[in-house]
Amino acid sequence: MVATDAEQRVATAQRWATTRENVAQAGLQLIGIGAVYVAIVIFFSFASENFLTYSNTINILTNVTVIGIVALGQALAIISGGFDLSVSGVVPLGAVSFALLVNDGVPTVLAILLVLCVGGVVGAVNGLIVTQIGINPLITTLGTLSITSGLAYSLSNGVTIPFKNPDNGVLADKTVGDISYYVILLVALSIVAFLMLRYSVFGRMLYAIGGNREASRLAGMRVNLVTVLVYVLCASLASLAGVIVASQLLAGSATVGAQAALQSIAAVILGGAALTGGVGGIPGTLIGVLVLGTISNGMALMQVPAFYQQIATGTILLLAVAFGRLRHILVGEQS
Amino acid sequence: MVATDAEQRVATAQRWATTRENVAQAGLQLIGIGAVYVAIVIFFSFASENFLTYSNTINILTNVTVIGIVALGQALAIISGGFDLSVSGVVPLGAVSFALLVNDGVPTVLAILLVLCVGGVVGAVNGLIVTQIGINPLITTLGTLSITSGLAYSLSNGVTIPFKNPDNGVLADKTVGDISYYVILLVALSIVAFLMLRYSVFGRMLYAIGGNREASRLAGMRVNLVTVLVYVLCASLASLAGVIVASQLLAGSATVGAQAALQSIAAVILGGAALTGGVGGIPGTLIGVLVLGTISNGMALMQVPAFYQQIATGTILLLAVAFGRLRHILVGEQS
Amino acid sequence: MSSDAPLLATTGIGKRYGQHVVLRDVGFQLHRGESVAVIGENGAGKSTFAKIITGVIRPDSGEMWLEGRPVSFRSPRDALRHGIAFIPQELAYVPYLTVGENIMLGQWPSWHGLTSHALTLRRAREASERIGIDLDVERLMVSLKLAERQIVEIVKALSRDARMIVLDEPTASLSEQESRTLFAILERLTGEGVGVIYISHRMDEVYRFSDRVDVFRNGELVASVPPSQTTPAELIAHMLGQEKEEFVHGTRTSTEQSVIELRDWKRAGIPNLAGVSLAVGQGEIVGVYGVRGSGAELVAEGLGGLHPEISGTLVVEGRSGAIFPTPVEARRANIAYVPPERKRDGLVLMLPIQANMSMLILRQLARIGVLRSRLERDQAADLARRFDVRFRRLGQAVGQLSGGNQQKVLLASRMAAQPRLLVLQEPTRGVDVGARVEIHKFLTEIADQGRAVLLVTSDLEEAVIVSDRLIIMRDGAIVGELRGPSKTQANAIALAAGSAA
Amino acid sequence: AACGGDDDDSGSGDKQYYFTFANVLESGELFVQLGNGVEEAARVQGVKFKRYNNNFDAETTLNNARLMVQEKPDLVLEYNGVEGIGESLRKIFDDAKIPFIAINVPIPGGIWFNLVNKDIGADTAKVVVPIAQAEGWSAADTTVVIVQGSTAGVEVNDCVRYFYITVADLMGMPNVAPEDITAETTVITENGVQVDGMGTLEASYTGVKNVLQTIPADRHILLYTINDDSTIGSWRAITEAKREANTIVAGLGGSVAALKELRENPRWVAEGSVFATHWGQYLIAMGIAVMNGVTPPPLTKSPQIVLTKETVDKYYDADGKVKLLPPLVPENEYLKDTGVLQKFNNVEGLE
Ligand SMILES: Nc1ncnc2c1ncn2[C@@H]1O[C@H](COP(=O)(O)OP(=O)(O)OP(=O)(O)O)[C@@H](O)[C@H]1O
Ligand SMILES: Nc1ncnc2c1ncn2[C@@H]1O[C@H](COP(=O)(O)OP(=O)(O)OP(=O)(O)O)[C@@H](O)[C@H]1O
Ligand SMILES: [Mg+2]
Ligand SMILES: [Mg+2]
Repeated sequence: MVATDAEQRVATAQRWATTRENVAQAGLQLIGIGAVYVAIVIFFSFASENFLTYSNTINILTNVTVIGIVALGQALAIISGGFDLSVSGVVPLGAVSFALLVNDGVPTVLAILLVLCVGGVVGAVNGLIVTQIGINPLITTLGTLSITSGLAYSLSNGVTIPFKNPDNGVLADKTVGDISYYVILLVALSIVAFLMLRYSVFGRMLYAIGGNREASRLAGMRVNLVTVLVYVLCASLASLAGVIVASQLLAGSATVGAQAALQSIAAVILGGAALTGGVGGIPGTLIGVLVLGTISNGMALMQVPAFYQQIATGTILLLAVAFGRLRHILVGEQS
Repeated sequence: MVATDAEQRVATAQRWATTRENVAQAGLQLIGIGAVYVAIVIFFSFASENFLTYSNTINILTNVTVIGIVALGQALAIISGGFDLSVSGVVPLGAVSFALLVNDGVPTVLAILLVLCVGGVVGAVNGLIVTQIGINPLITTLGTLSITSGLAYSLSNGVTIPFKNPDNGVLADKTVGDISYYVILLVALSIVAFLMLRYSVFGRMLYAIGGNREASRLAGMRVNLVTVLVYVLCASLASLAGVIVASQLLAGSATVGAQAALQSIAAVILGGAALTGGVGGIPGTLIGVLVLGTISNGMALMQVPAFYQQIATGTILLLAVAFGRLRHILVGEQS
Repeated sequence: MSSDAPLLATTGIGKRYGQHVVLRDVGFQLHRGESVAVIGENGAGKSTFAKIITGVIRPDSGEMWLEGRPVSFRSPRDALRHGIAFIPQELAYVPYLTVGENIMLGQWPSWHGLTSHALTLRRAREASERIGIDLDVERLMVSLKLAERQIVEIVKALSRDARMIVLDEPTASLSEQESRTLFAILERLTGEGVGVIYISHRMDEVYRFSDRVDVFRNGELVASVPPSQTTPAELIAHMLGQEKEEFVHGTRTSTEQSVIELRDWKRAGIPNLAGVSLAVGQGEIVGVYGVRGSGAELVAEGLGGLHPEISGTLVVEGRSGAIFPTPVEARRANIAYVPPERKRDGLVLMLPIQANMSMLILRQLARIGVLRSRLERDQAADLARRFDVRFRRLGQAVGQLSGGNQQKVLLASRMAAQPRLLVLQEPTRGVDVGARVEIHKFLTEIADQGRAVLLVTSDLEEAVIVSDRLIIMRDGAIVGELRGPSKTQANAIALAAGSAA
Repeated sequence: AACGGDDDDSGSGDKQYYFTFANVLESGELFVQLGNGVEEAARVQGVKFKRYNNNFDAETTLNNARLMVQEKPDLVLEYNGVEGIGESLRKIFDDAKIPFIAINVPIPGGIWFNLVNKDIGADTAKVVVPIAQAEGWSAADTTVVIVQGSTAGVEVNDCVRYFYITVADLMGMPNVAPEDITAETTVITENGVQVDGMGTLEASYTGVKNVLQTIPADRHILLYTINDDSTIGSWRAITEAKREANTIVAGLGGSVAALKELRENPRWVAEGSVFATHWGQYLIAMGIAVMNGVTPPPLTKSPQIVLTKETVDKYYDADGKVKLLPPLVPENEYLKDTGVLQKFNNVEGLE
């Protein structure tokens, strides 16, 4: 049978659709949240003269770094179908351990490595409980959140531990131009995480396992091992974030990082991930982090009273996501 | 075709499985968490002489009421496949609104009704955003958490609002025997919620929608309407919990209820629900609430310092759930 | 059949997703008491049409009339209230409710908003008895096998007192016996004046049951004829726009050493294995057939590494070892296992076609842990060509493909690993006739390349024509082996049912 | 040491200064009123003013410090709630060469404005003990319940520590050293328990309710906490247990609700007030002094006094508004010279 007119029309339409979908799939979610971000920036630029300045830009970057690094790990956990509340305990645990270690005379670099190990151990415990005992990630990491946070408080006796030697705050003090080392660290880690998710076997496994754990298992992937590794990475990054907070503050305190869990999860979800796993990515996560950080910076600059800041933050968050959805709906995609 | 031997054996085995499953469904999860609870009670009875006394039993009951009432609503939300972080904002909003209303001379009962309406409105907003705009419950209720908490602070200017007339604390002050009205209220609401989930069409719809939203839609249920109603109920119960906190304290404060979201979610999950929806129940939730409340009371009686309490709480939580899983595994159930 | 207004009539129904036109100008009619079979290639738009007339999705254009009155359904609820019941292709059940509650889903007996579980179960039991199907209504849906779940779905739809029932591939996972029961019920219903729309890929069913056959191709209704006035070949030509090739029965005999050998596999439980030994040689297709509970599926699953509790030995290329405790060992032994439920166990629906195709070969595609994207894409494009996967882009999510094409992606992902043994379970479930032949041809090609194939299927026709050697199982044991001229459907049934020597 | 630097400015009296103020928290009655007070005082003095919220959180405090130096104010008023991060704050201000006043929690190298928690606690004990003894309570039958905020740091919790130590001393209970009462302490000899109320109403209520289970009903209770919210919450727990007749309570903060209790509640016998609502006028005066080139002492004392039922009416009106502030003391007398305090006309002995 010869191709009918209709068939040819379908073929053309499909070619057209292909192009559109390429853009759509690769970037739509990103475009959505990106557009939201641009809108937020434009709004604050008009609302506060100090907003769109060089120094405030640096400021926003330094402000978001801690949550940014936590969010990188959280993105891995969420993409692979889990999530991690314990980061809110691991960040202060990292900060306190780092302060104690350097005050005990441990060289900075060694101290950082030891703190990373502390994080890694917490992550391994999370991963093993989730995979071997089969307790769901919410309860598991809620439990380890409580434990790690309690550890941070008892290690520090609830008191802030100032660095005896301010040189230990090297991550925060050293700058390249006006950019602190730790901002550069965030950028570097983001690139690594991005490349890993895009181009590595491990990254691909994360998407597969998050998307369909059973199918991945049947395809011969070591799903439990990968899951444990993800939690290890997530908690290690959180403990690194703890080192950075401590370096910024030149002190370790158990009170830091309380918002890390909710903020990092919110950033990852804002960036297009789903709590059911299998989707999401680093660029979206970073924009999500920037959205949250910029809203809070902009409102402080506008001198919005504290309570209204909360109200406005919630409202902007909802508007932002609704706007992202709207674009989705307009382009005719359905989830 | 005649039934083969094998087919008959399969049939027998299936009947067997049915019985086992019925036990499993109705009671196993409950037996698991119930056994955990008994173990916890026995432990603290030995650890502290003041634990197993009449007055401390009353004490535990009064301590868990607020979270208990929030958890009832949270159970509905989780069973129907969603969840609600905004309760942590609605509890203080309820407390503050109640204090403001009664101090303005509004009669207590009317004030309670008005506060319930405030909660209902927040819930309706949550439900509409989730169902109509399609934003996921985490981001939606995180947004409204921020908004309602900000509202509570701005309505109260961040200060504690004592009741002008202590009679407005009727819910807390009036007792039957030694049992406060609000404890009786929790029991009554639990029974209503239990019966509703078991014996009402609405309750069955919650399980159906949480278990498979699309199947429920195809079966002709108004899934969006039901979802909105669930969020309305959840937030109304949270606002009622706010009234109770205010009645206990004879004052409204925006600082109350910060732990309500995490604690209520933990209680519901401890009680056998899954974050994916479709399973869970009121008896389990109540035991979950008691587990959390009893651990914290027992440790306070043992004079465990706050920081170690955190560590111990996390550990006991994990052990409790692991123990519950263990029973599962022993009886050969798989999740 | 009624002479007044048709039960359902549509004109000009159109639907597009973005720029992708899925249905175009569909005019369709169904009369009271009529049964219409709808056939068409995977992706032809059958399910989409079914969803439109049952209110699941809304059309972009066109009108519908129900008994002469124009209707426009806003939701499945609307359609249900007009007496239209639907069994979707993707089973729509609630896993943690009982069978009874699923049957009565949304229609629970209610008294002032209250309901009773016992009464619900009783009603469900009555409904299934009325329909003539014996079900244990107290079991949890989640504990049921796929076919049992399918039956529950059928009972649910049939118990809705509908005047029109739409079934989307209801027999895809049913046994011969169960299908026959279903058709008997449907015939009774049409006798009572109910209209039935019935989507299928099984040509024999079309002839057995329907008053009329409607053929969809590329979103258009291209033919509408009574089966008595057409031949299968003609119908297939309508479907595919070309003639179907005939498939030749497998007759290979392997002389080579066996690639894999199962020795004395045993397992207690339901179903059990009572000492199964079999071997698959290079270049041959060995079929395993048995009714449900015979243990045939355990053989496939055991080779996939899903049943560490089976005792026995596994000899791979002469080396003897234990049964694979997990799928990881199966992959490492280069044995590829194709699970029967592609969406649940086989594919990652939100990931692109190419990512699904490389699931088993990530290491081969990588250098020091880094995937070589170009290589992955080339490999996927090559596989897609070889398997004739119809897609718009390799980056498209697999979930957007039609079921048949999804199945091909799954097969391709297994073949990508160039396995020494390919173990397949129900490889053509829900696949159109064209794709079915293609998949069968493909299995033959694989065997011809010298690889071993073990095919476990409940599709008797498939088992008989594709396999070179057909092993029949009953009660956990091998009860016979058919080859050559004795390899017929009748012999296979007789052995499987235990009614032959 | 602060920079009193710019002498050329100090001469021109009508130069408009620009101060920024990072409040420790913008919730909790005390802190909100404190912030409002500073804002109001800046307005009265004609100082350009911006206000930030440190949210009792180290990271936010640091972020706000960065935001503030970006504004290039003439002076920063820094109320940082997290002890021990002073070094990082100092670095930011010094790098930007902006003088700063640390409020409550010292910052190394800065000048410091503070209440002395230790003194308030001890002074309160000195009011409470005679009343208890007048009722016949003794070390043998009295339990001291102090409610700390474990995460608030040592400085803030000094009030309850020194309250306990002073009570023990006066009533002849076993002595303990200050360093023996830490955030992790729960039992302090057989005469005392410490509860963690986290500075909030609800946590104090629950915490005290639980600890009451361990104190026999016939024992007398002396209750003291770190702030009024904690005291009110704790008091609710006492009344719910129907032990108010056997309890003597003292508050800290001077909130409206607490003053009402002091006036009406026979068991609420003292209230430490630091007049936080009026710190603003002292802080702005201090800022002007710095601008004028004065080098303040290392610690400038805030107004503070322990009120009793007898003295409360002298300092507060019936609505809980401040009528009068206590006289200046040597550690803050220099503020007189700026003339700022005089504009408010409310300090005892200063017209
Ligand atoms: N939600 C959707 N978004 C975009 N395209 C869709 C969507 N649903 C279906 N399609 C497309 O519509 C076309 C028709 O699909 P439909 O499910 O109706 O086919 P079918 O005839 O039922 O196929 P099969 O025999 O495989 O079941 C397909 O090309 C499919 O890709
Ligand atoms: N969500 C979607 N987005 C875009 N295209 C889709 C989507 N879902 C389906 N399609 C397209 O619709 C076509 C048909 O898909 P559909 O699932 O309807 O096939 P089908 O005929 O029902 O196959 P099967 O028999 O396997 O169910 C496919 O070509 C697919 O690309
Ligand atoms: Mg279909
Ligand atoms: Mg389909």
